[in-house]
Amino acid sequence: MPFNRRAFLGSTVAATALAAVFPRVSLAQPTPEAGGTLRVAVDQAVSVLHPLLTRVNPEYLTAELLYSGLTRLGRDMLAEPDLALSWEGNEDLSVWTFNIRPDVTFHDGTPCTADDVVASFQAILNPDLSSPARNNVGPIDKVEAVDATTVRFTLTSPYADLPVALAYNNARIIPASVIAGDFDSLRSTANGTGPFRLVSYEPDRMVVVEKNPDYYDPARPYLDRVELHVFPDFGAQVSSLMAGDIDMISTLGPNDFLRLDGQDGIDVLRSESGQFCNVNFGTDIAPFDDPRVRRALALTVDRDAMVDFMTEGFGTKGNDTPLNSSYPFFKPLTQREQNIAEAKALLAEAGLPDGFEAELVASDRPAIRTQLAVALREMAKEAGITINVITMPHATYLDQVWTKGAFYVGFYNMQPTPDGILKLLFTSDAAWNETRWNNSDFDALVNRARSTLDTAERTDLYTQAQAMMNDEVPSIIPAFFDVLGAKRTWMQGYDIHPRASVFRLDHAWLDASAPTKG
Amino acid sequence: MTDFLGRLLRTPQGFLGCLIVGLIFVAVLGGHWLTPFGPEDMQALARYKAPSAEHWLGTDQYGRDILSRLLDGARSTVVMAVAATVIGTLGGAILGTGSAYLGGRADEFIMRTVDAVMAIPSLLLALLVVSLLGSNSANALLAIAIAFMPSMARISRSVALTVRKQEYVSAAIARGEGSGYIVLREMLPNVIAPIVVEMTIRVSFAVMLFATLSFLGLGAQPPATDWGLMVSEARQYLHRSYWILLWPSAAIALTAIGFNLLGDGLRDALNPRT
Amino acid sequence: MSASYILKRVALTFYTLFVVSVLVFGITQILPADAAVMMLGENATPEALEALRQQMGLNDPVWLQYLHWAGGVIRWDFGISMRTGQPVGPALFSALGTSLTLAVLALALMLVLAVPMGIIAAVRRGKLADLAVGFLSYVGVSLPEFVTATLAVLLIADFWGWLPPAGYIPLTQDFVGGIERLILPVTVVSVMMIAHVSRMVRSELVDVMHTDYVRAARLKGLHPRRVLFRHGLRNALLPTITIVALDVGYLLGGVIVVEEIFSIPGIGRSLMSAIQARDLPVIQAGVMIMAATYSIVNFAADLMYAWLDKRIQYD
Amino acid sequence: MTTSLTPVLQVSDYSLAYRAPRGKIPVINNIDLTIARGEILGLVGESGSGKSSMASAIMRHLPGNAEENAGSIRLGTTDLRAQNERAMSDIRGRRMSMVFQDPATSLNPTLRLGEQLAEVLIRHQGMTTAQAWREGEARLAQVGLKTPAEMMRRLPHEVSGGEKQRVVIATAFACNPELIIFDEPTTALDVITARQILDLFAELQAQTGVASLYISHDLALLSQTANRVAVLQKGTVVEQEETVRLFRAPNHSYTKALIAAAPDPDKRLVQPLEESGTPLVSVQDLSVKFGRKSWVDSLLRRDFQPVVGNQAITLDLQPGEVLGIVGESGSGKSTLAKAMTGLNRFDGLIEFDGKPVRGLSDMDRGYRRDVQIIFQHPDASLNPRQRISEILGRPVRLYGGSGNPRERIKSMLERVRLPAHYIDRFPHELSGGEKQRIAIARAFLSNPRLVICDEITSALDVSVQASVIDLLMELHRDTGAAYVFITHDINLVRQIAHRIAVMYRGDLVEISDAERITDPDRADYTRALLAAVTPPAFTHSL
Repeated sequence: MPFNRRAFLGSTVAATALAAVFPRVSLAQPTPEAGGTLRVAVDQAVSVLHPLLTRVNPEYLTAELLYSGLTRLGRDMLAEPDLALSWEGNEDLSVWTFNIRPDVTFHDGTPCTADDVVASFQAILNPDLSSPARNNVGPIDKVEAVDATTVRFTLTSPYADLPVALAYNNARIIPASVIAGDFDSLRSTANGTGPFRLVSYEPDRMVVVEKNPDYYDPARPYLDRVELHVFPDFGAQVSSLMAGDIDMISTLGPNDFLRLDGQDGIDVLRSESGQFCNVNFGTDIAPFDDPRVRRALALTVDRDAMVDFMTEGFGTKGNDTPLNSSYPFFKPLTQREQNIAEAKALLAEAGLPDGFEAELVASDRPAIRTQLAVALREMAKEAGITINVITMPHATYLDQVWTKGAFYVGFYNMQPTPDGILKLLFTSDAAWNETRWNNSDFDALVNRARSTLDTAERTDLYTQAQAMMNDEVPSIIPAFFDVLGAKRTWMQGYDIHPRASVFRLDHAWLDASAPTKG
Repeated sequence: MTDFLGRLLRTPQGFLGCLIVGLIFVAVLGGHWLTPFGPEDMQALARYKAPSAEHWLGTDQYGRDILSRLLDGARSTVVMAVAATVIGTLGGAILGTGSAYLGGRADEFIMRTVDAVMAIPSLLLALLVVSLLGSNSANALLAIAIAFMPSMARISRSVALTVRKQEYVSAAIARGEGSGYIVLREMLPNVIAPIVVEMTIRVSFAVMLFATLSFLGLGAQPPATDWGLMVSEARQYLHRSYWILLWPSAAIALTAIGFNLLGDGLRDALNPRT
Repeated sequence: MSASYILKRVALTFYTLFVVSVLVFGITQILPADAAVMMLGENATPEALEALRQQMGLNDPVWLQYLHWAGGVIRWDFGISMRTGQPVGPALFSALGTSLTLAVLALALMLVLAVPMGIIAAVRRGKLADLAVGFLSYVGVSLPEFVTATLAVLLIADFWGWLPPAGYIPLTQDFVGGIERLILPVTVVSVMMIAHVSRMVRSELVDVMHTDYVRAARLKGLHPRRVLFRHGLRNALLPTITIVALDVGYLLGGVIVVEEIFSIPGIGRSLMSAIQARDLPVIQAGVMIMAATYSIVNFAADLMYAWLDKRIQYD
Repeated sequence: MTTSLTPVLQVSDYSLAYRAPRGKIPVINNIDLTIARGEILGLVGESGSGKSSMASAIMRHLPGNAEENAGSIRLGTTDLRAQNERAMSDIRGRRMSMVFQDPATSLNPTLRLGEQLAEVLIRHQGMTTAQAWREGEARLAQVGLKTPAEMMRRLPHEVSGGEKQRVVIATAFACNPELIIFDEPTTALDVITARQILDLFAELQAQTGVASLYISHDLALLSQTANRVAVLQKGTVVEQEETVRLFRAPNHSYTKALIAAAPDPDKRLVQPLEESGTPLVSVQDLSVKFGRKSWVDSLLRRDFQPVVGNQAITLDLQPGEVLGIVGESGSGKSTLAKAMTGLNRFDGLIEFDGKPVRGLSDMDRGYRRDVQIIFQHPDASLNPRQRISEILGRPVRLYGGSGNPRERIKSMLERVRLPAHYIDRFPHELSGGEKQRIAIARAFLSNPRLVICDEITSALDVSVQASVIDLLMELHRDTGAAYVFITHDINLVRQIAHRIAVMYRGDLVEISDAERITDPDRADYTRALLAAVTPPAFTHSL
């Protein structure tokens, strides 16, 4: 019944379009006032300016300020229009058509057309550039411009989540001329269609952007200027917020959250999220090639304690699957709890009655990785498992352990879709196949789900997949973190996004009490 | 020897120094048995406890007993620092005395090179070495030892040179003694004393350097009870319960003061100045 | 001052830089990180990596790589940062400027406080003032910067709110704001030097006040003030010049920590993030610059010493 | 009232002691001293006799742990002990001043000589800087400095020791004080310079008629300079007399001993040498040069001139001969000794017992055993961290020889007149003289044929020196070893040497028989040297 599907798509578009105009449906919403400079504290250097190569939140934020994508991700995890006004998929969701806003211009004044979109995606898909987006924007086979304002994506396989996938942080639209010409210039300069224009860029100190007067939405942005201040030290950024030296903290730790909570002039921001820290098994390396061993270890975890130790209570229990209620299509399984007896039994079954010894590698950034390792170490002791924690610099970790190791700690932002996270980490063709679990049944479920539109059916498929993971435990996922942030009360129109890497500062504004106003 | 000890204890620095360092070594040796709790036992229900009858110094973010961790950490921290200093000193002393004994162009070359290495701040040198070898206590120890060598070489050389000029050394040479005897029996006993003084004082630098490395995430790693690491871990809980940070900081400072005092005491005892 | 003396010192300075360059290059060569991976990141394809290695000459023999790099440094070209893809030189030198502001202010503060403290302690030897200075200096040399810094921020910035806790504003941009934010870091970084130098000044002065010529000056009936300042202090401060110059090495180390805690975008922080990210070109250049700063300061100090004390210039 | 009635300085019944951790150490006991205007009182005593403490007491510059009795010290009519520090600082340098032993250390190394002289005038005569400098030049001219204006601008290290001491003296006389204390003003200087300084002192003394307290350990010297002499022993004045009378008829035994101890050239302590044909040692144009060409020199195209320690020295030494070597410091005496014992590289040839020695490599064990050296400072030449047993054990172990080592060491200790139980002591438990005996014992344990004595008595007190010399001569008689005796004390060397070699600036001026050293046909320098020497006291006091 093609009609139905049309209707469905139509409605999504409508809904999302609305959402774009009123980002948060809430009563008593004061009308935004224009002007002022917003000072944002970010916890890492903005090392990479190139929008297709950004890797960490501060870089994502910068790119988001300067560039637009085709779609953007709402707090409800649904796609909203950005450069694309509307979109539509064919019968089997293998071909998608996007309608681009007319008369959008880049910061240098040149118009942004379908050609730029095509060029941008070709660049993203070009392996030589090795853009992180390449693995995240979906199974795109080819991109072509139908006319100046229409782009058609042909996929290698049906993919229902394409509109959301295209909102990926690296999927930014840049001028075809730059791609053809001096592509590397994007490392130090910027030319996008975003709400702000680049003023100055000092990777380790600050990034300054100013309002883009030619932004496609005449109302926004409200701010004249945004400054990103780099604070490598958490204490410092919190103190600065309290001192009123900055207006907003993009990423906050639980303890700092507690410290700021209730301070007058400050709003703490919190959102449940699919962000998690996990313990990966190299399922191809003994003893972790035995599911019983993996499950045994999972059973030693006191998840309530974990939520406490790792998140100070700002989190939710994990069930050894990467999905939780902040994802769509989610249905909870029965929660796994600590059960030492069963763990020991399983070990005995697996031929390790006296437990075993293993080295757990944790990168030193962020500190939460080590905290998980240390906590697990203590819990595993009870089942006779001796864990030696090895901490190493992140660079060394990436170079030597990541996706290769037998037993190590991972840390992930929430992905826009269940498909996103599963395809990123756990399917055989996962971009970062950390566990080498390679379970074909699991792959099949995920692939079926991504080509299914019906919510109930999809939910069911993902639930089966979850069950499979929960049973085989390629990775222990003990807890999910809420994403935390804080802002001065004088900053408005901003709320923290579950995805943690989406900010939407074009909606933010400062009221009259802000020191930088006027 | 006894009269030397007497002189040492008569100087206020010497007395205080001996006292503090003595206490520290009690902790180092007996710490393991003195700990009221397991230094790594976590208690989900007893986190961030203020000092109390049960936990004299309170508990940390995992509900671990801080006093136990301090006592347990004394060994790693102090022993590490001392070891690093000793290794660094030995290396430097060999380099310096050797250079002084060789003299001439060899001496010039060695010392110029040592000067050159000294142009890299010792903290930075340590950082480089650690990031080269990977961050853990053992490597931190090595890093600090290496970072200490140039300056120790300088000092021991100047000491050795003054001794070398002494007439009893000339006498030995004129007597036709072998260089082995001259270096070991005539020079070394007179070189050691001042170097020991310098070494003692350096232990305090080592303690702090360790702490700083751990603070920068390049020294000992969790769940180690290294004091510097305890401080750096505690920083993020500072506003929740300051004592997690306070005690290890105090321990570090006290140790440093102790060795500083002891060193000065030794110096005064060895050459009583007007 | 004899030409040969200056010549010797200049040559020494260059030799120092040479040794440092070899050392640093050596270390960075062995660092466990593949430069190409660092640049392209976890998503790079093997082909892309190999191409980049070729382009960066990572497959050349080490000595050749060294020559390329050293040649670049001499031509004031420090290479491209792997992390940011920006040229290393300009970024580091602006960072150096920041750090120097910090360091120079710290030195100034140190001199203003340490020398008088040392003098008072020496003159009132054994009296309360002496003990007080002694005590303070012991505590001073026994507190690592990160502890002092944490306590300072906790009390002065957070608790009393007298000063901004962190951040940096170029003095040229907003002088008052800039100074406000520099007070804490500068104090923290100078504490240990104050302690050290005041002790040095004290002991030097005590020694000098026991020399024959000071005794002679007293027995000439000179006014005590003249004996102290003209005869005693002058000679006591000469060795202090060298000591301070040597402490600069220590200062540069302290700057690393303080910049990290107070979020000051100086060379120390650039180095830290470079070390964490294995950004080899930045590490190399950063260490070179620090070593250069140190040796230049000591060069200046030696010339100054030789100029003030005519005896020692022919050694 | 005229000052001539009241003495310039009057010390009466004055005692001084220092508080030490282990009780009080008395330094000066009930001393009475008076000096009238124009008078020179000599204060003689050995080290530790308290003569310097006396000076400090008079200048009221005593350490914190000093304890004085009720005795009085008056300068003219002023009771110095009643003065507070501020008042004293007005008196010091104006009414009484002091000349110190070593001009090298008593002048501030970093201040121009002119300033150090002028500051006194500014302080006490209220002159302006300009006036003071002009006056200063005049004063420097007065103390016989050729180019005063230039001197004023010089720094201490730029002028000679003698010139420095002249500046110090000029400063002392600057304010025409009533009293000047001379604390061994010539001991640190070379013989000839010392003589010049003494002449200068006599001259100024005569001109100004200042009252002087002249402290010295050298009786002979005082016999010439002082009007009266006070002999100080362990803080007590044992005898105080008109100089002439004191020397003609000393009463106190200690005084007698001191006079006896002073070396007298006419009392030969060594019996004539029986000629043997072949020399034991013959040194053939031996030269020593220091320093090496640095790259800077070659870069600046400067030809590099090394410092010359010895210039082509040639001399012979008969078996059993005692050869004295005299000359100022820096004349190359010790350099020669070091070369002969392999402590300096050298060019040229040393023939020892027929065997040629061209360098260190030729100095085999045999040579080492036969040629021994004894150094000036016993406390520096004995390793503070070794017991006597090890110090003396080395040569035994090294050169072998019959008998149980420990016994040999003990017997050697007895030979150098030290109790055998010293064997287990550390050097710091011995007195200076005893230490030097140990050093001598160490040298003789290897039955050497040549012993080089490098200034071995100059660090010792007169009486100790005498006994050490006796010991040395006795050993010479017993062993028949030849000596090279290096000293600056010409009276002494004339007593004990067969021949005397005079050295000057690294050159060997001449060698002459000890008896013939005074002959008129000696080289000019030799004659200058002898003229400078103070002849021993009593030849003077007929």
